[in-house]
Amino acid sequence: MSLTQKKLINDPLNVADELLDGLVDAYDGECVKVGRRSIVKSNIPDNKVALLVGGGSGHEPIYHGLVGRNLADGAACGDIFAAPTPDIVLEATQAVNKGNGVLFLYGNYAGDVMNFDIGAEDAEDEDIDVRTVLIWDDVCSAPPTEKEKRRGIAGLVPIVKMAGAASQTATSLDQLEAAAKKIVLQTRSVGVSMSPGSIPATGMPTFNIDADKIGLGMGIHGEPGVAEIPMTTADELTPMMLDLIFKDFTEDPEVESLKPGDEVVFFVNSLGSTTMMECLICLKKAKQFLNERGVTIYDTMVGPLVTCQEMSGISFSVTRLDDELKSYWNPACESICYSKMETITA
Amino acid sequence: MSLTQKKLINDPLNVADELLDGLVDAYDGECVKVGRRSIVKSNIPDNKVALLVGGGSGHEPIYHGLVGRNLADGAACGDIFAAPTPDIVLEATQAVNKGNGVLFLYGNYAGDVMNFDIGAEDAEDEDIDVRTVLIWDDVCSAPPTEKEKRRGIAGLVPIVKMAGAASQTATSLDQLEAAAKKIVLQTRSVGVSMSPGSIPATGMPTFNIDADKIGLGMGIHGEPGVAEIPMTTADELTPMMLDLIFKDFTEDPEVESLKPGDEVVFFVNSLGSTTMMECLICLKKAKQFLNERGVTIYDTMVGPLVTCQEMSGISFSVTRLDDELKSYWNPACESICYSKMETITA
Amino acid sequence: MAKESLNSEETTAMLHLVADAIIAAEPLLSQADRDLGDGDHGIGMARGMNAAKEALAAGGFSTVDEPLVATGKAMMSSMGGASGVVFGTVFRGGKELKGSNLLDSPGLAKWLQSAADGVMKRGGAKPGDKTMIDALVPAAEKAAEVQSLSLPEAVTAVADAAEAGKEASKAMIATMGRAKTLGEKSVGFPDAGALSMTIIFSTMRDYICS
Amino acid sequence: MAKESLNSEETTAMLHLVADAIIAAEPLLSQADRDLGDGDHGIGMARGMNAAKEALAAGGFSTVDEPLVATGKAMMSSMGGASGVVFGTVFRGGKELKGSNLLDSPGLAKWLQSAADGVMKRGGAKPGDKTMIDALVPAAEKAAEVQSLSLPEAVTAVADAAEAGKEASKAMIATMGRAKTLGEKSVGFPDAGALSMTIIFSTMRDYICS
Ligand SMILES: Nc1ncnc2c1ncn2[C@@H]1O[C@H](COP(=O)(O)OP(=O)(O)O)[C@@H](O)[C@H]1O
Ligand SMILES: Nc1ncnc2c1ncn2[C@@H]1O[C@H](COP(=O)(O)OP(=O)(O)O)[C@@H](O)[C@H]1O
Ligand SMILES: [Mg+2]
Ligand SMILES: [Mg+2]
Ligand SMILES: [Mg+2]
Ligand SMILES: [Mg+2]
Repeated sequence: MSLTQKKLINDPLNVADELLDGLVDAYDGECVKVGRRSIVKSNIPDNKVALLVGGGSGHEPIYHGLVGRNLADGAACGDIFAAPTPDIVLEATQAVNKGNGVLFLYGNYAGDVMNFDIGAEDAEDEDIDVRTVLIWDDVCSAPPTEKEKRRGIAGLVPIVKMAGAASQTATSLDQLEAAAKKIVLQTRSVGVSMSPGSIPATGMPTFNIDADKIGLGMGIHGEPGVAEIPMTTADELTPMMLDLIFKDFTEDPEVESLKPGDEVVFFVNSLGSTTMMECLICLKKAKQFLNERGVTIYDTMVGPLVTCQEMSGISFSVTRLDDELKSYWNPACESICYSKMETITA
Repeated sequence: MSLTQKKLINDPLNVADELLDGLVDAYDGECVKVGRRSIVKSNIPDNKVALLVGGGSGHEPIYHGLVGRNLADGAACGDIFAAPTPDIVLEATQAVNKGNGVLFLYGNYAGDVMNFDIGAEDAEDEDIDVRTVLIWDDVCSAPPTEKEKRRGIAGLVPIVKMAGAASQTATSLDQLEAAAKKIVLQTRSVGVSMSPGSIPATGMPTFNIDADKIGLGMGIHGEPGVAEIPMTTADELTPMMLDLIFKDFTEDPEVESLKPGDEVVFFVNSLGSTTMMECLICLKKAKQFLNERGVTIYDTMVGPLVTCQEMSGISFSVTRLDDELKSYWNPACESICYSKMETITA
Repeated sequence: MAKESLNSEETTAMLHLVADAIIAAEPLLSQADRDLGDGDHGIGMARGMNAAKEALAAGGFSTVDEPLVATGKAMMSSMGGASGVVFGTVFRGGKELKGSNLLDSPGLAKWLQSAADGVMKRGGAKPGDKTMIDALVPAAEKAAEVQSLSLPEAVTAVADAAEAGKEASKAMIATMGRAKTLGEKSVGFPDAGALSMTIIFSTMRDYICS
Repeated sequence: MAKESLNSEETTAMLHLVADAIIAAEPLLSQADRDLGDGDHGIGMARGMNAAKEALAAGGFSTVDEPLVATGKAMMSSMGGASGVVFGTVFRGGKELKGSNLLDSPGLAKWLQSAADGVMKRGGAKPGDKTMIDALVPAAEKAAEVQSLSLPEAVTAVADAAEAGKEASKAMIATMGRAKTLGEKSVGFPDAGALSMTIIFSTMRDYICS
């Protein structure tokens, strides 16, 4: 293995634009490119309450890969690891708006918030109704009392999946906003990383970590987490990570503790070069951990859906379901990032 | 970045068994583990003509991740990069057989052929009807006149997708065998690799390649291909790879050339650590190449579905569709490896 | 020969130099962001400054606010990320000088006050959060303090204040932006955006004083 | 003290040593497979030989074919991959000696002929394809040729023939198995399976001649 990842790209400064073109191609007409760097569904029904996602590029298949059937209506895409500009946000907003308003649903990062907020102000100047729900599932990024400081990580995939389903039937922006807030509130994640990805434009790793260490709680750009711990096994690490999620449900006054009988969607995400093999080995231990606590997995997601280039690491995300959230989980969906058939209910 | 990939595993000699357990968990009851190391759907209808896939582990999410709704009925799983033993094949065959026979559909590797053949002989001793269709989509592994020497690579995903759909309606093993052969005949792939994956048990890379080289035509275990070429851009490499696929359709007397008006399923596969970003950038160029030749992409698949641990590299697979093959492509399917909703046809 | 004030042409020339300096510092800025954040700050700033140079080259400015605002708009609409808004807001703060034919010490103070207020309002960060605010706010305060001095004297004091602020940021614990949770591990490194601020001010100083 | 023939207990003891030798050679065999194939040959052989040792330890063998066949079955049902079948078939070739109380030179020849035929029939490879057949077939042919010699003499000749065959495989172009398309680049490296064959025969020789 060579020290620097060999990447199949063209102009390293142009990767975000080229990958977006490729993504539009991958949708075979279902989506189109709009403005500078947005991707939008071609056939959003009139009066649909629209769902807009977005964020920096370089984490493919999110965020822009989450546009699709029963998913997001559009995505505003930034350059590699950079929030989209206000202009891009505005262009995407104009394109997805069908007269009933637009919900912005994206990860809580300073850059994203500032750019989306300006985009929202510009859209409101054009009489487009905009609401924002931030995704802040990373429990390692701040205590539950300071959710406004938390980052959005892999939990955004089940969140957008469910919000996408909710948006199909929502009759008002209020209703979709409330649904999205509820989904976000029930979704918590913990990530770890063993090695960095590299930025295409510089070829440089996004961070450094010792060869014998794991970054516990590390974010998807390598933002340091709660501790650097010695490299360990899947069976040792998995309970440590899940303990942090359980602890957060317990300590957060806004939600109930995870308790026997709870049903969850459980997501094992790879940050890039961590193999599906490893994800599945961790899943085995995680399922055992949840079983022991009486928590049932209603559905499982597994794969490299929220990545940071060739970074290695995994994250677990838990979304606790009630009947309403199940009704958002069950429907089929299709996108480049995540697809499923309708859940078979007994 | 460290030289050796840090892997989240437990006993390095036990990864295949553990990942299979995790995979069964991921299916949330839809599949069960059978015998030593097979995974089988829990509710195969009586008299269904069964579809069995399989092969070595370590390439997740294939092969065993292709068991699912409208996909394979079961998979016989070997250890890392090793075909399953005849016993495992037999156990899987017994479990998926519902009285109407079993089609074995797997990649053409010496080890797989020998083990599956013995398993088939053992199954026939128990009066289970078995047929075998080999997957040999890698056009770089032998000339079209020696297809029996060709390897099976990423093309197996669209092939199993379509064969899985065909198996839902097939009324005889003959019929499914004929459909699978037709799908295989129309599916051709070319792969490249920039850097190796490592074997969990040894931590060693599966092959070596210079830091400034790409292995053109390289197989999914790093089997050398047609040439080592200097590292290049996505836009340079993509046409080289597609030329090899077009050339193969032209030179193979068993199929027609790819010609204007043809419709294809196009699959850009990452071999592991190559990012979705890169896949999409290559897809952009590939679509342009196909457009210029009048070949239409009917549907696109993209992602790390056929991997070799953290190997970097990509492959392109083309399946030419006719109305029959479209009828196999269109239906929804769901598995850990690949899911889609029903294709919307105009 | 030191300049007592800048007309719109000189302001434009100065901003070209600022852009060049930031573009040249790309590896340095990226490294600083790698230490604390996601390593892309230099790339983003270079993208923004290249866009700014294009806007500046288009020219047609009659008053000093125009090249400043054009720079800010170009950054805001090309960069994205935290710094796109933040540095876009800094230069768009030049709109306080609307109609001014000359940029002098009081003008500098006005611009920087508006810049600091704008950034804090937009991003919610305060001094001490280890952001570019820790270079910008001391610079703005110093500019207010020294507005009766000559422009060369004032901008030198401003650049020094920013530099001192950037140095002080080393001891701070990062809480905003990508570096949010590095916490105590962020101590010892300067903030990348603060570093950008100092390059901007020192380039302005060099132009004005030369 | 060299052995003129082996009873079932001695055959079992010899196979234990063969298993140990293969297990010890794991890194060597994996490296050889890395040069030409997917790098797992040593791992697979070690897995098979560990299973074989368990089967051999279970014991209860009355004739010499039984430990051979038990070894073959254990490999076949534990290894998978090409070599699981191939080496499983080699040892299962011992069924030709069904009922024999002693393994002698003619018995060795019979076993190896059956092994070589079985492997070629199963896998379709021929001598010259750069597989373990290039060690096994010369060994089987030599065994037939020297079956009138004493067992120590015969097995020494067989081990030498296998070694020469393995060496000759270096010059061959790989066409089978994982290494299928390495083509001319495979020249210079010995086949991993052929290397395993030579370790098996040389360990047998050392046991029989000691
Ligand atoms: N809320 C904020 N207020 C002021 N400056 C900020 C804020 N958030 C981030 N910054 C500045 O932006 C810099 C990071 O910029 P950059 O790396 O380009 O963006 P990103 O954090 O999106 O990757 C930080 O070093 C900091 O100075
Ligand atoms: N058709 C065949 N006939 C005989 N031996 C074979 C055949 N195919 C492969 N082999 C042997 O198997 C060896 C590879 O074994 P191994 O690495 O364990 O399996 P795999 O190729 O499945 O990874 C080769 O070195 C070769 O000697
Ligand atoms: Mg960034
Ligand atoms: Mg193998
Ligand atoms: Mg940054
Ligand atoms: Mg091998």
